[in-house]
Amino acid sequence: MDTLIFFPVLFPIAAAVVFNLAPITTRTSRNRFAASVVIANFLLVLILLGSLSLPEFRLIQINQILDIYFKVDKLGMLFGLLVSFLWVCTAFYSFEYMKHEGREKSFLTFFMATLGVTLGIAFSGNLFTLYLFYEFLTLVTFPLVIHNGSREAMQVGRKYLVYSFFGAALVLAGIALLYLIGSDFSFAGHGVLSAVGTVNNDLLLYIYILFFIGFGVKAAVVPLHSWLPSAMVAPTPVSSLLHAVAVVKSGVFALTRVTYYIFGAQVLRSDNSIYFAGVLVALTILLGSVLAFHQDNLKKRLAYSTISQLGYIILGLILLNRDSLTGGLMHLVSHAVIKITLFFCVGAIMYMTGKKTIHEIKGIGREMPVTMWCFSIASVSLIGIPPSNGFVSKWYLALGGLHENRAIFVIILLTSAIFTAAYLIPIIITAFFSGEDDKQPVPRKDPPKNMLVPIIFLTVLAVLLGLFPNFVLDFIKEIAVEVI
Amino acid sequence: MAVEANFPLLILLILLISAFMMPVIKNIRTVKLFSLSAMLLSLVLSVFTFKHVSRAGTFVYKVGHFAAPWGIELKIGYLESIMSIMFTFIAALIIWASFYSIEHEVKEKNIGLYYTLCGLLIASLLGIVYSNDIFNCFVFIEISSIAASGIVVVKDNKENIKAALKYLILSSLGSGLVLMGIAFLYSVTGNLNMDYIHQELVNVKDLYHNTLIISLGLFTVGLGVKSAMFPVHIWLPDAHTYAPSSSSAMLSALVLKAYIILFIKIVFRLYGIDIVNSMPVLDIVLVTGAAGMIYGSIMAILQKDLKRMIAYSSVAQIGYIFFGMGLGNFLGFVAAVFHIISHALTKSALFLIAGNIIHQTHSKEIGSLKGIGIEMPVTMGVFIAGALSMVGIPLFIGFNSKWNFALAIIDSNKILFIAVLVASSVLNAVYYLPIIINGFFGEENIKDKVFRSKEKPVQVLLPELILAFAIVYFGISSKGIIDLITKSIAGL
Amino acid sequence: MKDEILREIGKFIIPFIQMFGIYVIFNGHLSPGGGFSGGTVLGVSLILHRLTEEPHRASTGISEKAVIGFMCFSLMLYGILKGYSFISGGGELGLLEIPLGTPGRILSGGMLLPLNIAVGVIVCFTIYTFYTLFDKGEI
Amino acid sequence: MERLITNYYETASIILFGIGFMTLLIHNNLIKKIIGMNIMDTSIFLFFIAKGYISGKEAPIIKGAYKGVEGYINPVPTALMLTGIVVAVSVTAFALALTIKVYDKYGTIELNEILEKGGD
Amino acid sequence: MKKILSVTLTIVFIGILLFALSECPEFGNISNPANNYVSHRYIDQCVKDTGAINIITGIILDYRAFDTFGESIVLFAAAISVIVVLNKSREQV
Repeated sequence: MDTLIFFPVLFPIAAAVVFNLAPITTRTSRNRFAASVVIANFLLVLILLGSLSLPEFRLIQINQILDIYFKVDKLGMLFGLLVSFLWVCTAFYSFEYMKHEGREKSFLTFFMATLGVTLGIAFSGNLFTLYLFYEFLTLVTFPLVIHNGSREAMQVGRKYLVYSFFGAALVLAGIALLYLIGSDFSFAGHGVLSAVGTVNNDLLLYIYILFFIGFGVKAAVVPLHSWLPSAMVAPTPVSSLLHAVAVVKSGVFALTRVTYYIFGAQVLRSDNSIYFAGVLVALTILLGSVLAFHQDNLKKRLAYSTISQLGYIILGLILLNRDSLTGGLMHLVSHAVIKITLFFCVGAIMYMTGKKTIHEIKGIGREMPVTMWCFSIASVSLIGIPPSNGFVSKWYLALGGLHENRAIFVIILLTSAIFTAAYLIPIIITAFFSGEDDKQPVPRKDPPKNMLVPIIFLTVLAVLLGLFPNFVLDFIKEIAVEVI
Repeated sequence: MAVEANFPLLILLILLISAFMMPVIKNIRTVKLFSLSAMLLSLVLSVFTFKHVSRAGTFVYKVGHFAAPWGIELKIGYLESIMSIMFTFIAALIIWASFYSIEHEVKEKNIGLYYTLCGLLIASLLGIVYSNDIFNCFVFIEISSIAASGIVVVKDNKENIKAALKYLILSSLGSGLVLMGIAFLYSVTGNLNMDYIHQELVNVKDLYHNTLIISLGLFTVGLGVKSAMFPVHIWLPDAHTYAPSSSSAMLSALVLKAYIILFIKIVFRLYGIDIVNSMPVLDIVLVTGAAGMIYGSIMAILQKDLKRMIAYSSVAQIGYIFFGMGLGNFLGFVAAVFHIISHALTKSALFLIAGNIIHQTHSKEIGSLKGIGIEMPVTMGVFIAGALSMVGIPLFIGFNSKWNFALAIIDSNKILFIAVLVASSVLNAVYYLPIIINGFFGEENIKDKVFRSKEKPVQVLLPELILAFAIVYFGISSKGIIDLITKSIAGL
Repeated sequence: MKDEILREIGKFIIPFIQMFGIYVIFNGHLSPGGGFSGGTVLGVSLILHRLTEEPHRASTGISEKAVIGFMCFSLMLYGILKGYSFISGGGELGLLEIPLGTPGRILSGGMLLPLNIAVGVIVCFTIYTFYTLFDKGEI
Repeated sequence: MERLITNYYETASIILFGIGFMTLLIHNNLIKKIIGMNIMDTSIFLFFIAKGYISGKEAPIIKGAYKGVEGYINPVPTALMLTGIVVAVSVTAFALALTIKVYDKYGTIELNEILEKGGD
Repeated sequence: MKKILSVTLTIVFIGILLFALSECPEFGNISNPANNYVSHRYIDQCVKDTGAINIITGIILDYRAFDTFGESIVLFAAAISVIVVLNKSREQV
């Protein structure tokens, strides 16, 4: 039973290898293959959830330090479920979308491999395994980033690699330093170090900063965020997946692991590393929104908004109380759903009309009403107007901030919410109410159902999450109770 | 005395006598098989020696009828036996790989002499590793420096001549310094056998303190020149760039390492780590090593020529090794020895691959390697293994050695040097990964490139594949070898 | 060298030089000298021979094959003899030893004499090789 | 310091070493560099042999009656240096051969000219 | 510039060596550490051990024969390398 935990990680990678070697020629058969793989993987994860006996599995123990060890707890399950579910939607979306990007075979190969690696991050049971898959994530997502192989893409890819390896190297240094203190760093509820007892706080401070920056690279924390917007050269499914779900959320997830499962709340309270982190996070939130405000390219604007939203999540993490953590994780889920919807809509626009920038899409709402409606709903819930799911998470974040009586964070949240409105609403307005008056009936250009269905589905899901958040919320609250 | 005790000397004799026979053999094919079989035989004997050592512990073998301090003796412990296995293994692989590549680089009539020089070189390196007599080590050092220059110059382009001359003059300067150090040591101890010198030193170390410091400094600089320690590495890039690729692999993977092993033996066996730690020498080694790590990587980034880039990366890696030794603590030396092994595996694979690529594409330029991954996938697969190991990705051997270095740094409370480690590994990523990227990705890179069009047949690539396998294997299961190295350093 | 006198004198003294070299080699273990010095003397005699004989005969005596062959063979002999005594001494295998003989006699000192001879041959041909290669670039 | 006077032999050889070292450094001419290399080696040999000298004792060849342990100088450095000399000779020979080849290829043995003509 | 640099380097180097030398045992003194049991045994036992009355030959050919072996290998290596470098008859192939 315990070995079952390894399958969701191994299966997609193996499938990817088989897929790349197997002589599958026709597009439909390729798509069928990929679809079956991701769905099967989703089911595997569901089975794991069903048998939530917290299975563990030690794959290989090289020595006391380098052992690869998998373990499913509630947090990992949440992340794994989210990832594998959104992967399915993206799969169907990309089948249609990738038609005009070409080279679908390599795309699908690395698409599946990335799923496996991300699940590896989700299920990794100790720090080293986490680090291992964190490195691998860089390697497998790199071909997706530079998929269209243009010169610009190559430069962006190099940037992405250097940033990621820099982060990974910092993480490695952090791990090495950790072994000054302890020897076994399997994730444990209230933090391993809190069990170890008191060690000198400066060292802990340095180590935490190392981890924060190291994982923060993937979580696009200012000042190491700039790879994310430029990585928008990737095809839309990739950018939506990587930059709304897999990569950035992996960074956040790893940060959660380190913060609560390695250090633990009270250890971090004892040293003041949180303040350093807090400054960076505040910068991230504000800067992200402000920069997003200036972008004309739709995807870039969404990317910067991602940066600021990630800031919310990390803020929730580092406030170190249950409400804030609940808010952060809730926002992790809702932002994933919302942002992927937004990206899909933008992608649909690009796919149908080839328009990339805001001033081009005047009146497109009349051409692609369904898409734009979904876009509007998603943006509304990202802004956080009740009763959207964005509202729920931000509410909890605000609660957490007040609970810490750091009102400054609440203010930051509000300002950034205003900014969010300021950079999302104009898109909707341009889409619906501007442009030439429509006497003549415009041709309906809503994308084919392969793309449309995931969009609508996700939008509905976002709304549902807003109306009945409790199902997810209780689960997350359990996690929060578990760790603090 | 067990029969296995004779094997180290037997290995030397086998290699040397086979080397003496080669020049009179006419048929080149025979020469090749002959040298390979000699190397394999010595590999087997080394394995037996290792077994014997692990069973009976460190043993001393007197060469001739007279025991030390009058005669010369070999002292074989874990370190020596592991190193001899590594040397013979990698040398056998390199020679095997050179079967297919040497004709393109060396004139036919010189090939026999080339393998002679290879045999002499490996034998002398093993002699340096085995011998417990410092002057005997000096003699072997001289053999190895002549033979090494010989295998550089065997391909006579004007650059080769220049590089070999530079190498020869610098290394004879280095061995001169070593001889000077030996003279000082002899004048204060009256012995040449390392153990006996150590016994004497313990008595006189206060009387002749400065002399000891300066003689250790002479050893450090002399051996540093030969093993391309950072400020005196200037001969290395030329020699490694222009030599035939198999020679470059041998130089970078083995020759540099033997001198470092000798340095370790000098530090531990001849002076004793306590005496050494009471001197400022290791701190200087630490600083130069760190500087070398950074400098080598930066220079490697600036290079256009593939082999030159790999050569500068060797400077950086040698910097790692000296850095580890300079930490001065036990773990540091363990990490250094482990890195000796990992770098030997990785760098020999890289140089052989570079040779294949250069021969197939007729171009040394890194810029012209676009789409190479499509054209020669297997070759580039090995290259990827080597590069990722150099960058220090987990599951490759390079990661383990970086990890050990990190532990050693922590153990010696010189935490700030972790920054150097991080920086240099990021720099490694900067100059290795673009080759792979351009090799495999990028639209204008891989268009009209035919899949496997330039691939060599797989039996040609077999040695490289074995090396790649070793890189991954030791990357996954390095526990046993780390324990062995720990034992070996403890046993010195 | 086109000089007849030199040639004749060379013919005359070269045997003596060689005899002296051989003497030095053979008494290496009794008096100053030994393989290296004696070998050098022999090599010098060969060089002198080449110098004086050069213009008259197309190839002066020793071919490259012969030189390399001599060197390799005597080194092999040296290595095998030495290796035998190393192994028999170090391994304590109880192989038979060469009797040392009475000190001061030519046939004494165990293996010293054959070793000196082998070293002498090596040195002689090495010196000759160096000279010829530096001079003409071929043996 | 007075030890430097009493050890005049070693002192002289070390100064000789310096001379050779400087010759190696400052000269562009390869032959001169090699000469400097040789001077260095020779100085080291002198230095080493001086270690074995004992004032008033004779060379370690037992002619006639054996004079006992105190009767002869220390033979070890001499023996070692015999080896060292041969080594130096071989290195010199190889270096000279390379120099000849350099002259063939570059037409000069001045290092700076070689470097500016240099292949790479 | 280069000259000045090398001169200073050399002087520093000589200085260091002389500094070390100023500590070394006295020249030609019979009680130096160099003249210890090792050399005494050589002088004492050479004839009995090796049968050579020339102690130095005894040392290089019997006590430390391994060095001499290496030495002849150095010669051989040098000869081979010189042949590789210079032999014109190997040029045309």
